[in-house]
Amino acid sequence: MNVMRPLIEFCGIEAERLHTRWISSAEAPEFAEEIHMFVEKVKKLGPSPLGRQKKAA
Amino acid sequence: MTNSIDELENTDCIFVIGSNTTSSHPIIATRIFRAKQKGAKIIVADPRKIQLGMLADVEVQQNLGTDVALLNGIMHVIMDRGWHKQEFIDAHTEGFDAVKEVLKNYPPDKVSEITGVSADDIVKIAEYYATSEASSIVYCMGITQHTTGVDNVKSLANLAMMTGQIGRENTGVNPLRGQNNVQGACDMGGLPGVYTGYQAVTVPEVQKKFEAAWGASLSNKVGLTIPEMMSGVMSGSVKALYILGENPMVSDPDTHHVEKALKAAELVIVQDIFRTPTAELAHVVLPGVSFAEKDGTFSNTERRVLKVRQAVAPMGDARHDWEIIQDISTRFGYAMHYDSPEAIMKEISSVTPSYGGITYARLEGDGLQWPCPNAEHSGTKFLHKGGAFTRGKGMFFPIEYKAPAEVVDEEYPLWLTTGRVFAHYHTGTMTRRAEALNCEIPEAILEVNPADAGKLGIRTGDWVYLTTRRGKIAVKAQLTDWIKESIVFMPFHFVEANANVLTNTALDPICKIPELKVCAVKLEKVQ
Amino acid sequence: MEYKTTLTTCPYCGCGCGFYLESIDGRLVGTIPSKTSPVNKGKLCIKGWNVHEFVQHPNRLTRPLVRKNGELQEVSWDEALDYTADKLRNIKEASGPDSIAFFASAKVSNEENYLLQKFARAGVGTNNIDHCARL
Amino acid sequence: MSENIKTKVAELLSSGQIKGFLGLRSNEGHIGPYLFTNEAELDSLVVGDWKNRGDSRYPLNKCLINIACKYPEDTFGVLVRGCDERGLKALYTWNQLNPNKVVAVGIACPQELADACECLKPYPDECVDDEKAKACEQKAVSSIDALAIADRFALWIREFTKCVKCYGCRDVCPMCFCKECSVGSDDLIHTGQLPPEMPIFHLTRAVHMIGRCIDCGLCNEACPADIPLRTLYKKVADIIDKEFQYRPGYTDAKSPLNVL
Repeated sequence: MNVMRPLIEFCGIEAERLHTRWISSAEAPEFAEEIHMFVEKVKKLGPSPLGRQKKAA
Repeated sequence: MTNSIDELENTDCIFVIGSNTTSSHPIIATRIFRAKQKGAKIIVADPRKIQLGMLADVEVQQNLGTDVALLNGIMHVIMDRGWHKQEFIDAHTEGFDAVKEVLKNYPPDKVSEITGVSADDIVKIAEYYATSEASSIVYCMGITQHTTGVDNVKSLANLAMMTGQIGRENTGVNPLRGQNNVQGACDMGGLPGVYTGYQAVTVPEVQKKFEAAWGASLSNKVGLTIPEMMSGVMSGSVKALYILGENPMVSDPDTHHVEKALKAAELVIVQDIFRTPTAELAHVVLPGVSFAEKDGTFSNTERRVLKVRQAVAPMGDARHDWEIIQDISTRFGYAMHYDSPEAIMKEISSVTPSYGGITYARLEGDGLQWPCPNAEHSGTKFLHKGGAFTRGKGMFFPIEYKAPAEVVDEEYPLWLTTGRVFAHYHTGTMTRRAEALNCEIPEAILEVNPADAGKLGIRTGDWVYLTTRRGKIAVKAQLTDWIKESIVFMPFHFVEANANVLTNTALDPICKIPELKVCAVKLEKVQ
Repeated sequence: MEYKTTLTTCPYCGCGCGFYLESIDGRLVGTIPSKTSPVNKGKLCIKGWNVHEFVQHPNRLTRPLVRKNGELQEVSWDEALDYTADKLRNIKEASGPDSIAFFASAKVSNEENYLLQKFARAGVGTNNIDHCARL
Repeated sequence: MSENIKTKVAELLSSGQIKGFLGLRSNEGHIGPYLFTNEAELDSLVVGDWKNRGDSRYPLNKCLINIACKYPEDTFGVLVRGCDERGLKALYTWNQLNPNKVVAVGIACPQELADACECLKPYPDECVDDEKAKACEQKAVSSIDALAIADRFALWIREFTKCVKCYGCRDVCPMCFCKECSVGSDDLIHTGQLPPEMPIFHLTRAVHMIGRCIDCGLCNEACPADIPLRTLYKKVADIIDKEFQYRPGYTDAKSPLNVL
């Protein structure tokens, strides 16, 4: 994470768009909650430059 | 190419038409990228969406086979706005008035209807190309492999001459040669009408010169082209074919026809490095060697003669191709006694004015670009300097648009076009034997527009049949909006899904190039 | 032990890129683009980078073949060359020089193309020579 | 400078300490890699200057791996600049070359070449000449760092759009020795597509340069699209240095990511 975030930021993609966390396969609710949280976060960030670029192409 | 590869980097406008440069000539694409970086305008016209289009200032997708209409439309606008160079036309060309007449019939609106390119884009292309200080045209087989191939090239020449974008540095009409030594094969007289350096077999003085040099009496009758040889075999006038390093079973249009001809011939000699589908039909197969096992020269697309040097010994009992030809000739009754490729080059320069100054010693370093008439001449970077054309004045040809030989109808409702992919070369006999290239692109893929695919229930990865009036093949489909509706594209490198089973043998009436870039097909899903 | 780097010219498209072929004891092991080539200046495409792979492929033709009883069979060079020359001579005598046709090649060298058209024109006596410039 | 090298190499060859010396030779109007096996050939030895200083550098370490694979028992000499020496050190830690079988003959880069490369250490630990160029500032990286995020994105996409997927960046790289390569794997990146998936193809390779890239810049020079790959990998190296206080090839230590 500490490597990937500055790297994608260098390439013009917001670091917040990348998220990792270790969750045990036994903790399904935890996993679901984490995903919901990240989806909300990304929604707030708005459309990714990658998507915009693909549309333009 | 009239001009040099390096010059492309410094031009102010590059008009790329019928060339998927990043796939087929990536090292030339380098120069186009750099030109763009330096602020040049890039114009891309191709029926398919291509990578170069992504960085183009104008990108248009003309309908298949409508290049003449598009170019006439561009020239119409140039005339209309007065962007042509009258001084250049007056001083260095003839026949422009007739072209002017024809151009009247190609106003942008009408051209837009034929080509599918918007009138605005036509005007923009005209403006960028004609008004830039130095503009360069880059084209490839997308222009030439049509029944109107010669018309297309002449139209490009018209465009370059009327705007004075030729005969200067960083301008010109620049065909990209698809094969390593296609330029050399032409230069060396591997054509039915000319000896080396384009000296015509029909000119009595030329005939006399070669008769003296070669100690033999020579024919002044223009020979047969490849498609004519094939028909000749079928009609019985041609009995024997000597095929050196070619694979017409995969590369030629309508391969069923080629197969019939090869089977009908009394003698087929194939000299090659692999047992190609063509070799399978031969009576004699002679193992030659690859480029890495021989010394010699290739002439590249910018007329640069470059050294080829032997890196490893021939495999097995394979022999140098020049030795094989020499031995056959001697046994046939016409003795040859060369001791090396260098000795052959000495003879080439003695009978070929444009290669007159070329010797192996002078090819060290950068090689030499012909014309290089004598030992003091340092070679020619660009042709037609200052409007001095080979025939004297540059000749304009009025060209009318003609539809392709085969057009879509109810039975064959889609257009098929063919080309290369970036990891393979020609009939694939070399590239498909390289693991890295096979991993990159292991099989033929048919590109289909999602709209066309949707109507037939075809999804990416499905097997489909493609049928034309000449044959039928099965191939995997890939949906992509890079290809326009009602057109499908496939590469021709793959013998097991051989696009040339389908393609049209219809020829350009003058240069006899087959119309590989357009035919009508039927698409069906394999059930 | 012999390690060689041989500067030569690419056999694929018409650009004419220069590169060094690396070989160890007669076996090709790599391709290195030439930085001093006027065409490619240290760069290559995917085909160029992998050019050494096909050269010594086990499927290469290594012996002359002549069709006997419908099958292509290995023969000596002498037999293959005599067979070819005799057949060509017989066909020329029976049906004239224009009954023989030659495919020159965009893949072989200038010198080899020159010899083939010289054999066609001066040896056999026909201008029936063409190559696949159009394909 | 090349006189000092010639003297040194002649010694090594005549004393039998090395079987051959992998360097650069000027021949037939070109400069290219060459294995010198006897002193008489050394006249044609050069240090890679063509139109500019050091502009004909070649991946000699890569050639050396090819030779060492075939002849692991023999010792070979090799011409090294600062970057090449970093490559050797890193290759030793990855067990790709045996340090006991390699004799490095070092040369320092002139300042103009060091500046062009923005090199942090433009000389090997031991070299035949005394004058050493100064380490350089990393201007290429900081100029991109200074851009707004959207401009950075636009810049890299513009560059990646030109990629012709030659794999030259990998094929020329002295540190790319893996038999199976992620950037060629269809599972990660669709094969057969031009340009390759953006920016996945280039970011995947950048990630694989972590703990590997020794900043020789040969990738940049081999790129037909002139993509500033060196700048991208310099950034990767900066990030790793910050996180792990490690730069490959600058010490004899193994990469923190080296699990071999």
